[in-house]
Amino acid sequence: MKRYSAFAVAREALRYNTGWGRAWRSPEPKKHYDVIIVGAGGHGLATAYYLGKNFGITNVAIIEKGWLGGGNTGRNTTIIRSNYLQDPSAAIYEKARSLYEDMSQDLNYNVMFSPRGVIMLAQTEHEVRGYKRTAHANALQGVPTEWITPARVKELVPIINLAGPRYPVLGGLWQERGGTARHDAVAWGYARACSDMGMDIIQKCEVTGVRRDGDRVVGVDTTKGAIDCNKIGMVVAGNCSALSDMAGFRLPVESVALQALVSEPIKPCMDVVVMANTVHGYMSQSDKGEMVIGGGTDAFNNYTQRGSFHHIEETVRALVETFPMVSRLKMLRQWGGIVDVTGDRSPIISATPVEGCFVNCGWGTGGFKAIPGSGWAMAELMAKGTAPLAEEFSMTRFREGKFIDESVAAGVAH
Amino acid sequence: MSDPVSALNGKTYSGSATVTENGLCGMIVLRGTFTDTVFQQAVRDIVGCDVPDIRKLVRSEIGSAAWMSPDELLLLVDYSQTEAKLSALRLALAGTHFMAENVSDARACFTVTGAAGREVLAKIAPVDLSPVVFKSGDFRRTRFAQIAAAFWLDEADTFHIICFRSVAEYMFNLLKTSAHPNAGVGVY
Amino acid sequence: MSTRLATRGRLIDRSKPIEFTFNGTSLRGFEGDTLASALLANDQMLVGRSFKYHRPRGIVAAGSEEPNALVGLGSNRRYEPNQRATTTEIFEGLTATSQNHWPSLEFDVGEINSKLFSRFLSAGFYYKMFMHPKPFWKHVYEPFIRHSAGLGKAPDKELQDADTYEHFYFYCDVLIVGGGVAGLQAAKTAASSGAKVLLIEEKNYWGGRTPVDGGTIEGDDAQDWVTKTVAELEAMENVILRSRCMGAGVYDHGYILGYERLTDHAPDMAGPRHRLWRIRATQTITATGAIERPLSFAGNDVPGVMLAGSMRDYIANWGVLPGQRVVVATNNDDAYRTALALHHAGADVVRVVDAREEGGGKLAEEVRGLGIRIDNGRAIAKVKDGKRVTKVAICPQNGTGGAREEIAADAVAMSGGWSPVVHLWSHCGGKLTWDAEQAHFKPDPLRAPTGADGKAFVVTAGSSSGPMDLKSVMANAAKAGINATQAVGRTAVDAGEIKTSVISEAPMLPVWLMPANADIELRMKTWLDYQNDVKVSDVQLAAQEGYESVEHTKRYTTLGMATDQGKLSNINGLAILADSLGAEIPQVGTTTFRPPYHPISMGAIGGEARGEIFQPLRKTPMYAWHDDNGADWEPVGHWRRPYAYVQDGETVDQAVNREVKNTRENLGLLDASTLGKLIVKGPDAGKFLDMLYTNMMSTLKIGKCRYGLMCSENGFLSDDGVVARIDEDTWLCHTTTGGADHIHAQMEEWLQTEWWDWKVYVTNATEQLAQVAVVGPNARKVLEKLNATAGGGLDLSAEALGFMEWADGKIGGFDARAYRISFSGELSYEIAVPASQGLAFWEALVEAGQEFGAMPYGTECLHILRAEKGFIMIGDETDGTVIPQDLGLHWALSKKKTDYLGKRAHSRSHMADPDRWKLVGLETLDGAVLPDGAYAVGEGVNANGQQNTIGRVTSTYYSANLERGIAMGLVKHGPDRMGEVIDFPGLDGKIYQAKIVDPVFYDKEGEKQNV
Amino acid sequence: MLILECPYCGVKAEESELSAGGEAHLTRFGPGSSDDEFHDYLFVRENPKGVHFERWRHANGCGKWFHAARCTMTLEVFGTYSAQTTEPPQEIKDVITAKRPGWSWRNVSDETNTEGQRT
Ligand SMILES: Cc1cc2nc3c(=O)[nH]c(=O)nc-3n(C[C@H](O)[C@H](O)[C@H](O)COP(=O)(O)OP(=O)(O)OC[C@H]3O[C@@H](n4cnc5c(N)ncnc54)[C@H](O)[C@@H]3O)c2cc1C
Ligand SMILES: NC(=O)c1ccc[n+]([C@@H]2O[C@H](COP(=O)([O-])OP(=O)(O)OC[C@H]3O[C@@H](n4cnc5c(N)ncnc54)[C@H](O)[C@@H]3O)[C@@H](O)[C@H]2O)c1
Ligand SMILES: Cc1cc2nc3c(=O)[nH]c(=O)nc-3n(C[C@H](O)[C@H](O)[C@H](O)COP(=O)(O)O)c2cc1C
Ligand SMILES: [Zn+2]
Repeated sequence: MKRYSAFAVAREALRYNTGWGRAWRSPEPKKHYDVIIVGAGGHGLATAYYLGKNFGITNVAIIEKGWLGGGNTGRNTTIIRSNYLQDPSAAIYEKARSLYEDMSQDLNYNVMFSPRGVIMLAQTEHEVRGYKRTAHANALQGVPTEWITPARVKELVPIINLAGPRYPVLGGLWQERGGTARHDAVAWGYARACSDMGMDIIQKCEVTGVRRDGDRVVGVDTTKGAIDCNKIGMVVAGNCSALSDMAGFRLPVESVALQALVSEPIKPCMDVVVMANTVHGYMSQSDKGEMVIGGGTDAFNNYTQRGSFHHIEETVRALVETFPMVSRLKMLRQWGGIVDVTGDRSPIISATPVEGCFVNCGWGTGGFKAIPGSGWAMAELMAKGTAPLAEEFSMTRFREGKFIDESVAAGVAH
Repeated sequence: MSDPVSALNGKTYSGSATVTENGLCGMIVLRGTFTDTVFQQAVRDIVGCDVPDIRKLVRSEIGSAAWMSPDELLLLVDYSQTEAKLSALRLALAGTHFMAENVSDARACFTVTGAAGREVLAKIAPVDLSPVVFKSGDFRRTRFAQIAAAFWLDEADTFHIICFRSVAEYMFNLLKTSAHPNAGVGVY
Repeated sequence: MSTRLATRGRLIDRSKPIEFTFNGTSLRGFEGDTLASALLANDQMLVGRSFKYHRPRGIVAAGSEEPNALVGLGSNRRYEPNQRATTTEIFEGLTATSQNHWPSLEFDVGEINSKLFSRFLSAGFYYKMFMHPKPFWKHVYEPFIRHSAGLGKAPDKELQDADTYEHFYFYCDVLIVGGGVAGLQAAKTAASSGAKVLLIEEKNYWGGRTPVDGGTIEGDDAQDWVTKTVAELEAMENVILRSRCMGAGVYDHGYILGYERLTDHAPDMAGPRHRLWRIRATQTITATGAIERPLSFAGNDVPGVMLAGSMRDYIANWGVLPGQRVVVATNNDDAYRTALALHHAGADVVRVVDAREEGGGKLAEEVRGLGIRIDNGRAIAKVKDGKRVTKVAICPQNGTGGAREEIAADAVAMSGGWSPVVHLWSHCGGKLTWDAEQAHFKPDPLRAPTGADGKAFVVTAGSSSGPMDLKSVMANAAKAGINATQAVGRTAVDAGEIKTSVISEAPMLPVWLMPANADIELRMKTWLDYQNDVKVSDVQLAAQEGYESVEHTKRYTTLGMATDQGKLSNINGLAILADSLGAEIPQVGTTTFRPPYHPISMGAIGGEARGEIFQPLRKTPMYAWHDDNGADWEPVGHWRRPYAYVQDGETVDQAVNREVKNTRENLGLLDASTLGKLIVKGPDAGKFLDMLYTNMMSTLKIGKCRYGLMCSENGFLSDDGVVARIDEDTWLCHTTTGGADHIHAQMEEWLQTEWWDWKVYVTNATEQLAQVAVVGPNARKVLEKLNATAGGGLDLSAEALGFMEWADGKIGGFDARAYRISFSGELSYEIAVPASQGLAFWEALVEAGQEFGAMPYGTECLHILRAEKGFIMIGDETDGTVIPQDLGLHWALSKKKTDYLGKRAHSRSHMADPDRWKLVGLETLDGAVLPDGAYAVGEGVNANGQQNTIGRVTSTYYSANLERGIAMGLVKHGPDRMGEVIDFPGLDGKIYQAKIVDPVFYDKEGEKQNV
Repeated sequence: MLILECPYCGVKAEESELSAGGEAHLTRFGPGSSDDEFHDYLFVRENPKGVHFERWRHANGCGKWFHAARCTMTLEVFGTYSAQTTEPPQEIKDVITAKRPGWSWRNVSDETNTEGQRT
């Protein structure tokens, strides 16, 4: 595979780019793989990548019903942060964040990780206390975050209206090393690297059944025929209930629509990511210039990738209040994704009642930031049977009552 | 005891329609079994009308009754008589399973009058307000922008709106904004 | 040279000249002009710079599909970036500035991207570079990329929008989107059934393209037919027409957004700027017309190259002739109409370049008859680069671009055929089918979007259905009207055949690249997406690199992602992609159409909700008094409560400390009206409350109160409050402020969905009553004084009203209910009066209390007083993960009851775990206040390398009464470790050492409240 | 933006007047139930692609809870019905069978006439 570099780009430019090969191959499936990953979203691809990179397991197929990266990975607001309250969350998100820092170099694909900083605004006393608590927790978790004053907020976000007037900004939790990344590039970069290791990415191929021998998994049925394997990793986000049904177990997950929208592009006006949870709005500006805005989730099961307009209304209303200049911008496009939400709104990275079958799901509204960390942990779990980062995210926690609840510190999950 | 005051003390605004906070109105929440004849008689005795049909408000000389839900009515009476009527009601229904509570002070009442009334409401309530659909005597619970509200239309084409007392000012400002003199829609 | 004609211009009023400025230069137009037509009338061909290469760009289209002519409009509080010149009506004083260039539109340094680097900036180049050295991305590359991208400049950061916005809910049987002849016909047909019809049109005029294209309908000239039909519709009671109102999006269950622009054309007009119509229509007819496709040839983005249909729009609608020497390039007959229009308006049509070997039909003959030269089977090889068209090179279509003939020209009219506007059809799942004859995607009526009843709710009409000739357009529209009407259960009058003029047209020829085998040099200059600078070579590269899915190509090249959403580029782009993949176009498919059809203002989406009606603000009856008396407000849900009452010269902290001391020493008054008050009544009420509360409520005696806890089914503590038994079958439950609505809803939920056979009614009486906590050693005195002075017989003595009892009666003339309960550990009464008298009662207390040192106190003082007593607070000691056992509240968990919400959950292994953190008091060794939210550190690190923790602070305050910091926290094995000292690292770098103590800090024996 | 007709007050309410309440026909498990039963009661949901039964409340309206049968793939509403029932009524099942032959949900399907066995 050709290495990407400024030099290569220049050389190719001179010969009209005729020398660029495919970023990933498009092979026909083989009869058997050691591991099949179902779902070529960020988490599936990252799992495959670290199976290869960390454990030398490369006889792997990644099976995708649509186009790789076309699920939630291709439709999220790209916020990356690790200032979570609970230890298990902070551990895996911080692992992910630190992997993001080197991802472009590691994959030789510029994923444009932009550590521009994330502010979570505190606009009620309750939030102030919640975020101070998080800051204390983060300090002990090795996640550098900072409680900042309103004046500092204004410095970082000149377009904000500190005075409210309804919910004056009382401060904020600032993670300087948080930021955004180019979401599609994350999927493409992993895909290219996986393909390069000899893994097969099989697109437009839907898994329609999970084949078992007793309690053990032996393969999958797909729209391109049956494929054998020793282990399966189900990494299909909003479709995880359908997949677990095929394997014969149930998951504590519901699939709901989450929406986002972008404004028309404008010149740079906001250099950090801002999350305003009291009024339900978050926003960042992409490198192209659009304001990227996250909306709310519907409360009913839905597989249409569309959501209800009143969530868009609620979000925009909040942002107009928080950033008055937004009022005279225009919405360019809105869309939805189907997110998989668990009982405690934290993910599942877990072995399942079916031997050889592993599941990674439940990232809900906030799993983009976790992609490398989750792939890392999932690969370790699949290769070795246990992984410290995944330990607490087992699906058995619901039975024990051992939840990982992040909402407690006034936080949301994005 | 001092004079009771309503949330906005009769505040009013005139734009494309006239919005008025109506002062205090006697209101009794009555829950019970509509089909029970004792219940029906009690309603008749207190407000002088029959149990209203679904989504209707019925009126008499002495009061009105509005359909709130399959087991809940809102009885409207003269404010000063609320406690007396409540006692009478409780007496009449004693022995049955019911609930009657005075909620007069928990609410604020508004009227919207003028030809633009339908449009003023249609800007904030997800309800079909066209004259062929929403008629006098119709009673509807819904939301007005971000709060819960109930409203009905009387014979004089006046809209009556009820919301919680704590959000009276929000309601007033909402209606006022909606009734901006230069914001007529021109469809009704 | 683009000029204003002396005649023509059906939409302008030459008697009404208008002055406006473009980049500071004053220009003139007429009423009825769009900014685009007025600019062209002033020969302003160059209007902007492209996104990536900063190429000079001119106006290509005449409607909302325009990709280039975006300007910054207005100033200060009315400035708006990225406004389309083609959809902006001019008005006196309009100021427009072009975008995305530095230092000026004419001389843009960024153009270097195009001149020198364009070949390096091919699709996806940034994924392949800028990776080294690593810090450069954040500090060098990214800032550079961001600054060169982004189009218009942002509105001022400090200025509030000068305009207002609103919503409007509207319901109809049939909604018709698009007021061209098709929309009008569909509306007329639907209206004939008596159905309620709404017809919306985004432009400020009716009739769409037909009056420009010409033809007759029912014997009338198109324009006359339009005028007549509009008048007819306007006269009908069941029809409403709105122009300047765009169908913005189609959503589930027949929900459609209409975006009405009320004052954009006259910003000084009073009233809202935009109105967002939230339409619920049983059937929606989209009669949105068709959009012309550009042709893909090198230099097709040079200012002066325009869509053929748009060029004749400028001539006919606004009397503007965009060029004097014009080349017309086409693959279909329609462009000959432009040649005719140009010729008749006095322009020199220097050549018609028709890619079809066979050439055109009747219209072509007419053109040829005028002496205009037509070249069949030929193509534009290249338009010479520059700020406007100067030369056009022509070559055979079936070639690589060689054998060129160069001709001088100042404009090019191009037509690649027409594509139906299928956006609204597609938003909610309507599917498309490929029409090979016309080379476009059109709606597949068999796969329409379906609504709540599972039936189709969108019908298309006119050219948005596919047919392009007037006759079929009208027939299709009438049929659409009939179908939609049928679907709403009515019968329309079938007007039968609608007579129109007919001009037979020769078949078009799909042409996706000009010339067909253009070499790479040309393809690198052939634009697909003008605004995002995506060229034919970019799409081909994407395919070559394996970004084969149309969605990958879109995202890799950004094709169709600009503010025009690819209205001109999408079909051409995917045809190139299909060709590169050796696939058929329908196999490649389109990308997803998403709302809005065309960008809509955020202001309109937010609607009226700004300023004081941004959100409801809940106020207690005493709100104004608090505000007048120094309240420092704290938002609590939608309520606002006084945090403290700040007196002159005080800080907020000082005010809190004063209140804390005064309440313990004299008398404090708290507005507790926000606390939830739920009345629960019925023969099964006791049984019901026993399920909801962890402790026993059914055994409570009439006249008594009991503190109760509620858990979720999941076992977590969710609310608490004092419950009073009112009579045999009535209880009154106090909830937290935040809990009132939500506990009420929860009660209804259990009653309606689980225990529906239980006889219980609930009413939320929270707002019926104003409630005041009268707290402190002088509490009884002030109430007795009120009784003595203003009359009232309620006996409040310790004997008559004991602790945890309540009584009804008159206090100081007010109808009141007094509860003897205490959340402060002081002698305390909570007194409820009707809300209508809340303020009067409060004022009476303040006045009577003067001699007893009465002062109001706020929420912070409330918190401190309860913390001094070790009382837990929902939301402080609890956070949704805490169970009553953690807080030492075992006493409130009934052992007698076999079931209550949360009971089963508590027996799960993790909840029974002896290692759970438990509530204790914490006292710093030095008296300092522990930092809020601090964690206590344990030994070592966990498996993930994180410092182990053994506890955390849940509430922490400075106690003015004890003159030291006090805190509560949850600590592992805490209650067994009394006296131990543990470490809490602060964010300030200091380690706070705290001793584990009993959580009751003040009046441990509880003597004060029992007097 | 869904519309559901409230079976109590007949209002064709738009989603903003309603609140969604998750899966319908759950059996409450309390003290004495097994860990599995309790876990499934609280957490395990059908989350089907297709026919689904769920709970809604006419929150900005009559305040009543009701049930709805809906398709999660098309958002088609097959019908709404009383909250005071432990299984979908036969009329609703018939409507679904006509539109989605072969459907099933938990142990309810187009063939069976279960007594609303709740899992
Ligand atoms: C609007 C929105 C905003 C968001 N914002 C953020 C944010 O700011 N920050 C953040 O961290 N997270 C955010 N998220 C969440 C984040 O996008 C997801 O958690 C994450 O992308 C999930 O990645 P994934 O790989 O698990 O799933 P996906 O990317 O959805 O991938 C799953 C893949 O599985 C495939 N698949 C499904 N079924 C089958 C089958 N039967 N056979 C084969 N393949 C199958 C799907 O086609 C899909 O490609 C947001 C999500 C949305 C929708
Ligand atoms: N011969 C050809 O090649 C050719 C090609 C195209 C069109 N035509 C002619 O054009 C005419 C087509 O008539 P028609 O009525 O179908 O289309 P039209 O283009 O004339 O009218 C469509 C109308 O819909 C409006 N519109 C589009 N999207 C909208 C939205 N989202 N919201 C509100 N309004 C919106 C447009 O502003 C326009 O006024 C016929 O005369 C036809 O012959 C001919
Ligand atoms: C971070 C981010 C930025 C986006 N920016 C744009 C944009 O500038 N223009 C655009 O048309 N779409 C943009 N989109 C939206 C995509 O076009 C698309 O709607 C989204 O990926 C969902 O896919 P779908 O609409 O094809 O279902 C953006 C999406 C994301 C996640
Ligand atoms: Zn209802």
